[in-house]
Amino acid sequence: MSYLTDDPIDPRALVESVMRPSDGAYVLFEGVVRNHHEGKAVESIFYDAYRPMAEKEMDAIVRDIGIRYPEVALAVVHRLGRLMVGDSSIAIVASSPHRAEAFEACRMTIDRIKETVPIWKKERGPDGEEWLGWQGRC
Amino acid sequence: MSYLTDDPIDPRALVESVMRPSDGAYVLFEGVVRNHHEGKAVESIFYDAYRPMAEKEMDAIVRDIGIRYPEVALAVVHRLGRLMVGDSSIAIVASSPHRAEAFEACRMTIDRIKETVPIWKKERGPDGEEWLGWQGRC
Amino acid sequence: MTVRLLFFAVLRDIAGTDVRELALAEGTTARDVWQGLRGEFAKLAEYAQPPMIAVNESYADPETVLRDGDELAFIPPVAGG
Amino acid sequence: MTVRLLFFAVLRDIAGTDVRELALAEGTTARDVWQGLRGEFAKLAEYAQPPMIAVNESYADPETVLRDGDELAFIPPVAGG
Repeated sequence: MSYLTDDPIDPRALVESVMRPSDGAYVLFEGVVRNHHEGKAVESIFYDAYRPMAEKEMDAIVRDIGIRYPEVALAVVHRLGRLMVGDSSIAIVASSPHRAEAFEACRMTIDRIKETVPIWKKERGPDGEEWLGWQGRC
Repeated sequence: MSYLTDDPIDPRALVESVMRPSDGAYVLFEGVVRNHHEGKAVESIFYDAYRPMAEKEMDAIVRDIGIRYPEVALAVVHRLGRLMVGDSSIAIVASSPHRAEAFEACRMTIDRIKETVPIWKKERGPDGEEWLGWQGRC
Repeated sequence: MTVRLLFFAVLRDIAGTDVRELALAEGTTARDVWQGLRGEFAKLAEYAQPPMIAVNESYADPETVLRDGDELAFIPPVAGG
Repeated sequence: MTVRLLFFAVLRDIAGTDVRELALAEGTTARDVWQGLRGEFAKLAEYAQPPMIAVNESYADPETVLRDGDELAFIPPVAGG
């Protein structure tokens, strides 16, 4: 299960959406807007997405990881729009009868999301705004 | 920061206790009482501890991991007493500017806690109660 | 034929719009469209290689030949999470 | 000398108590105390090797010589988390 939202993320609800009585552990990852990036102060981040494609890519990742870790239940939500320092941009929960799979599936999910899902961020700091990742490469 | 409790765990409060504006991620692990163990049904688990020593051991683990991952903020709470299926027995949160350290520190913490902290569990199922880990070895 | 070109993130800022309808000759590839944008927008001139490309919401090769009704998007380096 | 022996988990069930004050001769080791328990409790007879040992809330070697006022505990296999 994965989706995009324009609202604050409720990680508790996400956890409850996956937990089964057979699960002995869950791992919850949240990405949070931090007050710095590559040595520069950050005040807020605007998240943009190619929404239908981003949802397809996230679904494909969740499906792939489900095949690799059949015992794991996985859920992902990514928030879009303007987020302030301390706001969560993404939450991923992986529950499993055993903890090793939950850790691995959770980490693999965030790594893959960062590689392929068409979501972008524009950082705002004291010196203005900038899209990340564009300068000097395509 | 680590402690024992006889009350239900509040993972949100634990997360909030560690998060700093410089953190870009946190990883939360919870261990949960599941309804099965080695093929047998489980209804509840009673957690017992050598409390002062368990607290010392948990503190030592948190300190060690803090030395290994100086950018990580770490908190652990372990619940004792009778827990039902779905109740959390332990919560560990690791926050960090970057996610890799948060994942590693969180996982290392639960692995080490399971190795050395003097906490025991007695499982109750349809066939009665049993302390785990004793049969056939010391 | 007509192709719908979507702009996101830095490319939307550069193009000043989020969508454009393109009237293209048969045989036009995604790379050809990129070359056109490079000629149109000075800020793209230095990027001889296009960024990642999506056709109809899936990643596609730059040499993909576009078809009538396709939705094309150039995907700047992603930064989700 | 006097040593305080704590029982936890399965050992508390076997001993029927959670604490016992031991009057010991000088030079007694943690292992010696374990041997005494094996003789006293049939369920421990088969365990020639003691479980993990804690003296004053820290893990210790079975050959540790106990001192007056020490707190001794045998630590069954731990199962926290």
